[in-house]
Amino acid sequence: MNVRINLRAKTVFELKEYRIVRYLYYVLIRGYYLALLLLPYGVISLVARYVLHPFIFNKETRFNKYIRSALLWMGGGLHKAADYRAHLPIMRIILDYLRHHVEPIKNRKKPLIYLGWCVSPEFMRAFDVHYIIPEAFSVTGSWLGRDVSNHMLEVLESEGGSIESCSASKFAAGAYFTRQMPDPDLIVTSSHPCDSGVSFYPTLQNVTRVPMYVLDTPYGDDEDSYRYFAGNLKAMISFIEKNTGQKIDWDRLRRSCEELNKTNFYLQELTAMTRAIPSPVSSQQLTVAWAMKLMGSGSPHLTEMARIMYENAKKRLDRGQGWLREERIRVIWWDVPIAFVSLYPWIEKEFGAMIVGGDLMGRCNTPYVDTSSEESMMLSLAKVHLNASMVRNVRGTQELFMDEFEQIIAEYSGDCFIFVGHNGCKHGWGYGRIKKDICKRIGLPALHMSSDYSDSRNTSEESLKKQISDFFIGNGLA
Amino acid sequence: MTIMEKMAEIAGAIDNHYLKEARLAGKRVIGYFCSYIPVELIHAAGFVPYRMRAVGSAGTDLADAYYAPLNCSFVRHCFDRALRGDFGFLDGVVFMNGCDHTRRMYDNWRYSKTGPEFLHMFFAPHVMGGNAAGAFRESMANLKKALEKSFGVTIADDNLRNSIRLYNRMRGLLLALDERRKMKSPPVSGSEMLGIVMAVTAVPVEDACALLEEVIAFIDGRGDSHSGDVRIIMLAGCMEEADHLRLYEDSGGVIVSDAFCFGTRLYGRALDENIDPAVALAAGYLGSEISCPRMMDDFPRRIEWVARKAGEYSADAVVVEKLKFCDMWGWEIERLRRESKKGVIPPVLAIEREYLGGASGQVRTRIQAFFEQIRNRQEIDDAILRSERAAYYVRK
Amino acid sequence: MIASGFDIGTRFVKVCIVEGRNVLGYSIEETGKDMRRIIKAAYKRALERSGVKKRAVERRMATGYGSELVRKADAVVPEAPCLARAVHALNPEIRLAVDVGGLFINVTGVGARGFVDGTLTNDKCAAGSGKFLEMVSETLSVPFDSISDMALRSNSPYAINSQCAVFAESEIISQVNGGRSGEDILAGVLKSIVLRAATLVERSDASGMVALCGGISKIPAFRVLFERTIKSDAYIPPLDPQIIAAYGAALLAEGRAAVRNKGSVGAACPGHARVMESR
Amino acid sequence: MIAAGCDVGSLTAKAVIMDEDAVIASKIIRDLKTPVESARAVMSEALREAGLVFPNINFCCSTGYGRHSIPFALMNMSEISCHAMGAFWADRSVRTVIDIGGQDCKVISLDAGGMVSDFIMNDKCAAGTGRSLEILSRCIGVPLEKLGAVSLKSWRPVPITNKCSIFMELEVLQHMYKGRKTADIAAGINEAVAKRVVTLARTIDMRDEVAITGGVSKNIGVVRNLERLLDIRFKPLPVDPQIIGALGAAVFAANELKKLRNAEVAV
Repeated sequence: MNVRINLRAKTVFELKEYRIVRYLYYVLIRGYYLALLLLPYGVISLVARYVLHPFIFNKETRFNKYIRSALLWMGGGLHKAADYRAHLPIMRIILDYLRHHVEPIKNRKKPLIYLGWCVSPEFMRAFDVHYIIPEAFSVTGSWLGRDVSNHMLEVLESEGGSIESCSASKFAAGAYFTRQMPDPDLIVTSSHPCDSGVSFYPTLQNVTRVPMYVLDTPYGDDEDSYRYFAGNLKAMISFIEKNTGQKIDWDRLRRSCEELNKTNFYLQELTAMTRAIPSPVSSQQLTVAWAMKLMGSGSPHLTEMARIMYENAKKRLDRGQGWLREERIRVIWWDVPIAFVSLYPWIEKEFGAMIVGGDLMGRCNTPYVDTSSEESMMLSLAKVHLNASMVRNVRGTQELFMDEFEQIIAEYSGDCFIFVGHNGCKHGWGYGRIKKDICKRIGLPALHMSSDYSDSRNTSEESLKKQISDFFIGNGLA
Repeated sequence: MTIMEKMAEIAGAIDNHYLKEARLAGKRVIGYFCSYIPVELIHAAGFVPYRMRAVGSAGTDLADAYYAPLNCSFVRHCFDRALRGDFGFLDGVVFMNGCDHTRRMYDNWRYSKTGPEFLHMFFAPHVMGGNAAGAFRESMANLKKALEKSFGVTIADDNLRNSIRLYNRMRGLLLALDERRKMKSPPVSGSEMLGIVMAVTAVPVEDACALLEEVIAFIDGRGDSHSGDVRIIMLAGCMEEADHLRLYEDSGGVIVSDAFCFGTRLYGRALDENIDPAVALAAGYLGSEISCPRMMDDFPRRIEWVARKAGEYSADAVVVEKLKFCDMWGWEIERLRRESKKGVIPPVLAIEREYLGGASGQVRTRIQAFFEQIRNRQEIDDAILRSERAAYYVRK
Repeated sequence: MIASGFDIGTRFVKVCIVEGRNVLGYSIEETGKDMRRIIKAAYKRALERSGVKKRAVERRMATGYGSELVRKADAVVPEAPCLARAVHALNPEIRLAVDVGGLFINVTGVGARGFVDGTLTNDKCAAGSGKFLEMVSETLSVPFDSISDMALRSNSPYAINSQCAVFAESEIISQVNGGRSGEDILAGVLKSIVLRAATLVERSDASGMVALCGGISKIPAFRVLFERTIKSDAYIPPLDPQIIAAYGAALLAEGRAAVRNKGSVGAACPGHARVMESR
Repeated sequence: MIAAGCDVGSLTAKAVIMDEDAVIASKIIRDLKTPVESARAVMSEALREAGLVFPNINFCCSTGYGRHSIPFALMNMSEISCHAMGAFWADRSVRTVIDIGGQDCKVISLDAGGMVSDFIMNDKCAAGTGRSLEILSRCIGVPLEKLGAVSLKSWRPVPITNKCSIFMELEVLQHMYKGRKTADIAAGINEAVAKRVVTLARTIDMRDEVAITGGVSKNIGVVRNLERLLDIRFKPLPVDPQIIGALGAAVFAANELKKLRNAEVAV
């Protein structure tokens, strides 16, 4: 009889350990120094914008898949020449974030915490620990090419994970099972925004066998709920202190909260400026800002990035200039499919369409953090958490979501509304009727697509593009 | 009509004559949705708590205008019944933030302007430890306040104590019934048990106790009802279809224990009657015998429960039933499989289907193949046992 | 002016030639391997039937899933404006057109002047598509023409549970093996399609009559079931319901002014909106 | 002693007749109206081939969709057990069976006695089955039997990413409209179907030797893709892959006969 052989080890599916992180990190470092070197000449921005842009964004091909990530970090076509300066802090943020992966891989000195999606990392800064946001892999990983994300999802599905969950969780689980991230010492997560996170983190805990703390999210939106959540945050602090032996540095927390306040000011202004017609802010910038906030909330580089973006947009606004030469369609877009990187440039170029409002960065209404005392800081951080994008929309009653939606429609003068129903987002599907009724009442043309966040096996890019162009043309917008 | 048929009849319909009588007597009926809602509170207000169900639903056409096919079919069936006006006899509905689908049901229900005036969202934490008990007590206070305000009643602590006692009695009777499933050929089958639990959650608790006593007397009188060679523990959420369970029983399975919402999750553990009722309720409901997969920090205890039950009820296998598009059970299955591979719990079969989906040939095949696999394992175990014994005899 | 419309769907190629609002001739061909040749053949047949020379056709417009394949088209448009235009031309009272085709169910709101007033498409699910009906009728070896009669004979349509078309098919096979009649099953499949279409209609909240078009609506049983489900009569176009989109494309081509650039989809449409407004 | 196995599937009915440990007849017919009719017909044809009549059968085991309703079968086993046993009987070294049939796809792991120790079956979706291959092959106008051979000519298979077989068809249509070569699309189809199977197969601990059964095993394109993706070599089986199920049923019947005889001897 043959010996028991596990064939898994031999499959071509196998991705090398830590491949994604290492690749991103080292490419990024090179890109960063190159950018530092060439920035004064504005050379790369020109090269990136005019020469390489067509190769990078128009299509997902075998050729540009490999070079895109590298060039993306150099700001390939993402920004105009002036905004290009904002790319240095962006790279710093991502480098700082990726260091949390790379350093524990090399030599672990500090404890490593897995941080749930939507638990903002200020506390981790105050604790001086490494943190990894597993779900952020769906953002970083998808920059490496769509086949990477498909690969991760397939790995997870063949491990027996839940197929219907949000692909961010699925991606994260796939990344864990292919060993793209080092094992943690602790898991801190929350019961928001949705079932995917609620059900996925116990699995992570089950496989890693480390202590887990869950921030329970209240349903209501009143002072009691905030107080309850602040209490949970406090319990989280003592949990981390107990399990890592590290003490919280309140001063550092205060500093990063102040930094957060500054960032929020710029970001709020930035998102508010998209109300102008034509909009001086690009939808890509907003998405990038959202992703950066996910990774580097409370970092001075984030403020720097937001400030540069804000100042440039302000200049454009004062001149009455838009981001696009001719802005023809203003789109309000809910649930952007993040892995389809080439979708934004495509609609901008093809239709002159600007995304002006959305749930991720559309209306940045993050509350101000009151840093006057520890108590007030906790309470306002609880508010920040419960009002983060994605969390405020789905954790409570529909009014929280729909009122904001109506407000966005009223304030941002959109011409149409696009909603991507993510397979994993059961909330979005559950709201279906209410949302459609609002659009109907206001008379806004609406497109409801069935797609997935980062899963092109569900709906391909071509099909998304076809639906969008049919919608624009069919409604006489383009 | 035997008592079992009577129970099956009550379980198979939305309304029953016990409820009708209670309504005629002027009692209000309040529907509730989830296992974490403290029904004692509703009962103490003088109302009849009614566990919401979709049994016998005609379809989801009406609900599909609100929901998408990607939403849980149980929720859609339930909501469809509501839109059809089948729940017209309710004076109020208490919802819970159990999962994404049910959370949206509260919204859609309000939005569609169907059904009773009193619609309340009960917040139950997703964790057991930490501040959860306090939050649970707070939301109980909210529910109490809302009930008192809407219906002009007062809920006194004594009433609450009384309700806890009554419900404990019902739980005790159900537990006594459950105890009988440990026997080699259990006198009560899984599908019957489901029918019983569904019936007692649809009638006033006083009637439920009387019915249960009758059931126990009947069951003790009849001896074996069903035998099979594969003893299984079933885990599922909203399992309402006795027909579906019969599929397992017809293939030779005996459902010896379950973790359904209409099952152990309801009666698993009695509440403490001697302490402050609010504390007892919070402790009892949050720390229930077997929690729902929505409780994030409770998986170790759940797995321990399954392992313990497998020992106590000498189960050969675990079957997990999952409705499509349920994230909670989707990941729970993944974890259970992992534990099963490690040998912590017996082999796991996961079945995924739609609510009221019936049994397609596929499901049947899967069940049969799984049972064949288990039987084969039993044979091997027997053989090993025999050979070991043989060796033992030789040594002797 | 003579114009032609091409509708390249997932299952059939439809060509329609119009003069003014009158249909001169049309043709329907099944899709296959060499699409260009099939389109050419369909065009040729339509021309033959209408008795028009190729040169006489002044404008061509293409729509449908494979619309890009029509090389000679002056412009390419989505289905929705075509449907709206066609239905409006046939009966200006209609405010909603339901197109039940091979894979998709499109519901198009029709504005008072023939504009598109919102569109809805079925959620991704193949078990309620025409394709599925085709698969089932093949499994049961029932010719497409007799589906209707068989379905109407059923008293208790079988409710299909599976969402996946192929699984639904295996469910059906086990039902056939279990002795359920083909009538019940076909009626069940039709019912599942009808329900999907009806849900879309319900969502669109349109008032007044609903126009029914697309290949599936050729089946009388489908119409009957559909009318029963939406509890009102449906408007059945006097043309072959399958060619409505092609007819609409031809009308759009006919009504268009001098726009003659093919290719860029974006450029095609403001023109068409303007043209329709001026009518 | 004559043992018989009867497999009434969704499209075809198969029968195998065994005398002790040797196959003496096997037959495949297309399904008739009801499973009972098909079973009777296929069994009587197989009996004719063996030169026997119905009363000669000492024990018969049924399997397949129609297994519950066969009047002359004394027991029924699920397809999964039967496929496992059939493949194991054909080659004793087989420990994993990948069975890709018309409607479903299963990966079965066996123990040393040919019994199922673990299995997985597609339940979410039917992509990765014979039926999806059939739909897609019709879409590009290549007969199902030739799909494998055609695909071998391709150097650059087109990527087909969608998970659902019906929506895969849309993707295939798109490639056709773009004028991609038929061979490339065929190769893409085979690869896509194989990928779905691989995703399923990885859930099970696979052990050598691996055998592939079911109708799709005749498609060389899918088989090669599976071998490449799983990095294995399939063990060729000496019997027609389509009758494996019926063969397994016959083996079960024969085993049952042996048990009965032993019991008689003991008495």
